[in-house]
Amino acid sequence: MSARAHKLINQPQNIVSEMLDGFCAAYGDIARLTDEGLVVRATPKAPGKVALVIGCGSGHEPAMIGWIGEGLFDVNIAGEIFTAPGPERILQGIKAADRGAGVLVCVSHHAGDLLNAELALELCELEGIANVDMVVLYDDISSAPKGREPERRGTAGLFFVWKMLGAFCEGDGDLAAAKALAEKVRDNTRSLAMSLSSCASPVTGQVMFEMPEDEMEIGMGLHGEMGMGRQKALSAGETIDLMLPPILEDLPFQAGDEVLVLLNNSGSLTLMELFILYKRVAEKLAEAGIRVYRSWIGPYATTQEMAGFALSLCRVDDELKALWDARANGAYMKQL
Amino acid sequence: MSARAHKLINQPQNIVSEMLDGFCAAYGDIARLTDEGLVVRATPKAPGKVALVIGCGSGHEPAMIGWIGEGLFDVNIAGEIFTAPGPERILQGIKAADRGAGVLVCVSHHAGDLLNAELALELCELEGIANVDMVVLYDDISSAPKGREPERRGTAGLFFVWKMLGAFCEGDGDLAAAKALAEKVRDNTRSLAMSLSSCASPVTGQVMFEMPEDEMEIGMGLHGEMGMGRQKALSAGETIDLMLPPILEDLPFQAGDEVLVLLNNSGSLTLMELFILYKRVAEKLAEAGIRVYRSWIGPYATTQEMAGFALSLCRVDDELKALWDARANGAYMKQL
Amino acid sequence: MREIGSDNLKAMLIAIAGRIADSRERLNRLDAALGDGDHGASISAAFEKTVAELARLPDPKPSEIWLTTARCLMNGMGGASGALFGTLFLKGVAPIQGKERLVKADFDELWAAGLAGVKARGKAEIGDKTMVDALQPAVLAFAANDNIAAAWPAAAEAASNGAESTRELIARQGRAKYLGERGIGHQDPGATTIALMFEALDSYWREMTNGKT
Amino acid sequence: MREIGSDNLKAMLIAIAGRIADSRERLNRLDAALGDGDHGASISAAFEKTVAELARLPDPKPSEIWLTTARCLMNGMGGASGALFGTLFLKGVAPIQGKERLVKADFDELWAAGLAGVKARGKAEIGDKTMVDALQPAVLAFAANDNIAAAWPAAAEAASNGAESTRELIARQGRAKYLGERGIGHQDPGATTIALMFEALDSYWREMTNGKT
Ligand SMILES: Nc1ncnc2c1ncn2[C@@H]1O[C@H](COP(=O)(O)OP(=O)(O)O)[C@@H](O)[C@H]1O
Ligand SMILES: Nc1ncnc2c1ncn2[C@@H]1O[C@H](COP(=O)(O)OP(=O)(O)O)[C@@H](O)[C@H]1O
Ligand SMILES: [Mg+2]
Ligand SMILES: [Mg+2]
Ligand SMILES: [Mg+2]
Ligand SMILES: [Mg+2]
Repeated sequence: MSARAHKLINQPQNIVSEMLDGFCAAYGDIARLTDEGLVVRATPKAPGKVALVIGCGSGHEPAMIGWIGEGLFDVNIAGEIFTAPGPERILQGIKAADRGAGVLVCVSHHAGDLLNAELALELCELEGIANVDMVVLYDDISSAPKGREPERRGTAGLFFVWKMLGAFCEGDGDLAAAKALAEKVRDNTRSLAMSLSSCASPVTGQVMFEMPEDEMEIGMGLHGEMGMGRQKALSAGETIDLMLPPILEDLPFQAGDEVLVLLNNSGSLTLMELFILYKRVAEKLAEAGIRVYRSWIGPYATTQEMAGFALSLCRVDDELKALWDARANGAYMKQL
Repeated sequence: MSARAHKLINQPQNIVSEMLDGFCAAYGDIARLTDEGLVVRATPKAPGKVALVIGCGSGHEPAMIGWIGEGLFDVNIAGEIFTAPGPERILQGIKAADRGAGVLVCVSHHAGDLLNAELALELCELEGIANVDMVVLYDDISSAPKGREPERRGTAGLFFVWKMLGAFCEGDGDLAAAKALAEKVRDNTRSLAMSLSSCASPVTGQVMFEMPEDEMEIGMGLHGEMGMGRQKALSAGETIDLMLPPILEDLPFQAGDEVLVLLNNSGSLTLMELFILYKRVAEKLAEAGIRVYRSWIGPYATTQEMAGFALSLCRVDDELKALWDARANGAYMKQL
Repeated sequence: MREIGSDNLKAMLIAIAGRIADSRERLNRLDAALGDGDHGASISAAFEKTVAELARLPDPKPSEIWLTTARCLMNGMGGASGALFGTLFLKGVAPIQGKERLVKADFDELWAAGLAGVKARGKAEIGDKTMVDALQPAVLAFAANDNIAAAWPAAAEAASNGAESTRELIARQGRAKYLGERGIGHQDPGATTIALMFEALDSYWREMTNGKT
Repeated sequence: MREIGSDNLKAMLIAIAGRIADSRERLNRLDAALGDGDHGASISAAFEKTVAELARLPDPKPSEIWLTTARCLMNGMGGASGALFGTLFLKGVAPIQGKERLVKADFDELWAAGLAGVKARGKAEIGDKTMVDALQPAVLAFAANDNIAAAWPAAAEAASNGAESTRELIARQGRAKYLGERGIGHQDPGATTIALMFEALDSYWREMTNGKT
């Protein structure tokens, strides 16, 4: 059980604002906090390029503040803990991001994120702000069966969309092309998560759900959403052997495919464990004739101190590989 | 209590080798595993430059495998969990690193690291390998009083040495100059750690020490070494107000100084907490008239899933600032 | 009283805000059982904000009062519930646009539009263990009574029964759906808030008309 | 028996390895109380490796046997204890360099050099709750007996008493020092290993000489 009631915070009601202050103070060369509480690039991208905006609940750091920067997002609107920001704040974000070539609002598919983005787009219409669109993104195979992909949740695998869409929007593509690219990456991405522990809410100090010490759950969401059910905790190899096949079957990923791999740390897994898990992933992919182009292992979208991980694969072609390798300079996502 | 007995591993006796396999499989463009089990750069540095070697116990990932790469280390010799590698393996590392301009063996001051490095240098002498030297590094103000600095332990603050020494050794300085630079950074660096929880040994599954849920300990070492004593767990602001003054007094850091700041995550602290802690650090440094040049916040040297952090400051001049900003490309330390 | 002006409308929202504030901890506890434990804190803060914003409007039209409430809920709460409670008011703005005073028929329309908006946005139906379980019966009961004085208590009772009915349901929307059967036995916080809102409106109406007679 | 050849020396190390292997779990438990719980696992693995390496040497000199042991301990164990147990043997190599057979005086020198090496490298003195608390009395007791047959049991007894004495000490070296007073009541694993080594040597010597007479 890794849930930890005592968090190093001050007043619970100030968590998000203090966190944004601290983040922007530490990484002032990359990100800046506006008077409206938006996290924007320290140096805005050149005019005439499509801007990328994302609103999302806090508590998943470094997502998404760590993804503001060159080759990544333009503006992040941080909501309260696990709570999407309201539509007017998203509208502020859209206005702050606009570089004259349209704004794409990215939505990691969860009810709050979607509903507020929809409302924000309605506000744009009311205010006559044109050339704004949104793209709804999802990757978690445990949250709805194959054939009903648009009902799935957005989880760690959107990592691939953020990176490649960010690189794309440093180029000259227009808004429609950016949206199409995001959908292309999304439609080639599949993820599945697991967890060994719960975590505590930093606001209330309460454990989010109970989790026996010798069990694990496959398919848990980014906020502790129930997955496919509990079972006895397994070894690293057994866990991958359980999780990888359904991911491969879902797309399906096939012999000859080239993929990017992400092992996302939900919080308190050790890197040692993630490397050991990765070894098995690499072996199994090699057996299946699937080539790994590049991999990333670390905490990119966390759920507080939850001990778990998500495994995400993204099938790539030459276009996506080039976007993957393009320069990026967010505080927590760097590509030289 | 964040200690977690069930780790996602396979056989405990294979942890380190599986971890190295997985790491090098994931980051093959940056690091390579030799037949001898050394982690070396995928592309060695140019001949005629001083090479940097470090041996250390495993279990602190991403330290030090994540620091192999351009602008950083040449070779890492990973020992068993929390156990320095033996002298013959260090000797292998020295031989593998050598690019004809000498090799500097870096020692983070702990008994095992020091004794084995000493033995390795004795082996070098026996084999007639010249132009090898070692530098002993320490930063933890809690492990010995002012005036007895060489008795102090090496902890997360050596981050600053690794980065700047790595950059220095991409240049044309010789071995003596590299050692002097390492000592310069060391002598301008001070750290203090704290922890809210214990962690479990991945080998035995046993909790390393007991820690009541509502207490914290200031001055805990990288392996859970006892610090200055337990006390009631405090808020973020109170914790910084307790930890920063002794760090500032120790060097001392003074008004007008320019510093780098590291907040190192011991394992399962959330980034949210670290940003909130950082906000207070930044405010207090501003009050003291100390200018922050750059900051880094994240898990760089961990102690499994321990919930704690280290605060490290390094006073910099123009030489060090330039080295800090120099390009680096380790899997877990990137500077564009 | 047949017609309701802006002052009454404002007072109605103040009554709601007061009732919700008094129930803050209860709503948090309900949400702790089914969700993330913040419902009481976030909705009471949003209504407090609403009251403060309304106090700042010099001479608001009914539609402005409803719009201000919508904005304070949407933007103050955030999340799905902010969007949904906001929508409940936002969709009521159009039917009363331009009006100085509201009659029973205006309320019928305003609630109907709000309910339709919430259902369209949240995709929840009766039985899904959400605010809709309290809101839909309340709106129907309100509309079923031609007499506005009878409509408020009928709505309040229907909302309260609806909220209580959620106790035995398995959630199909909102965070509680991830609890599955483990959510049985707990009353939905959003539905409870709807019940509290209609109870507050009923009390307000009763006091006001008592005062008037 | 006055002179000891390579076969005896090898057999002595095999005896040590066997005794340590049998005590693996006990040493782990002692180290779990004072350190990281790996002492039994790591030293038994290193002695197992030593035995395997010695088996591979076709016709080793005594100094080669001692050097092989040193290397297997240093490199197989790692950590401070690997360096220290390795040093105990490494420093014994020089005094017996070139010799085919060892006499009592050679052992005196070899142990004295080992002890001095361990103390110089580890900076531990008697009373610091380390292997030195068993090693130093053992080496002194061994040297104090001119008769080699009496020297082994004397050394074994001294080592054993020394190891037991660590129980009441507060550690000033090694991981146990971070436990401070909490370490009182636990016997030091490294000292225990030294005691086991000398007990194994004593037993071996007794069996061998019994067999001979
Ligand atoms: N799709 C939906 N349709 C209708 N009501 C919903 C929906 N999702 C959530 N709710 C309501 O929102 C309430 C939770 O509100 P709150 O705790 O403020 O939001 P959150 O779950 O984002 O923390 C639930 O009790 C439920 O009544
Ligand atoms: N500086 C030292 N001098 C002498 N012996 C030491 C010293 N440090 C540690 N030891 C010995 O090493 C033993 C611990 O061995 P082991 O558990 O194998 O190493 P580690 O502590 O690295 O896990 C201690 O019981 C002690 O006898
Ligand atoms: Mg919430
Ligand atoms: Mg050890
Ligand atoms: Mg809630
Ligand atoms: Mg040990």
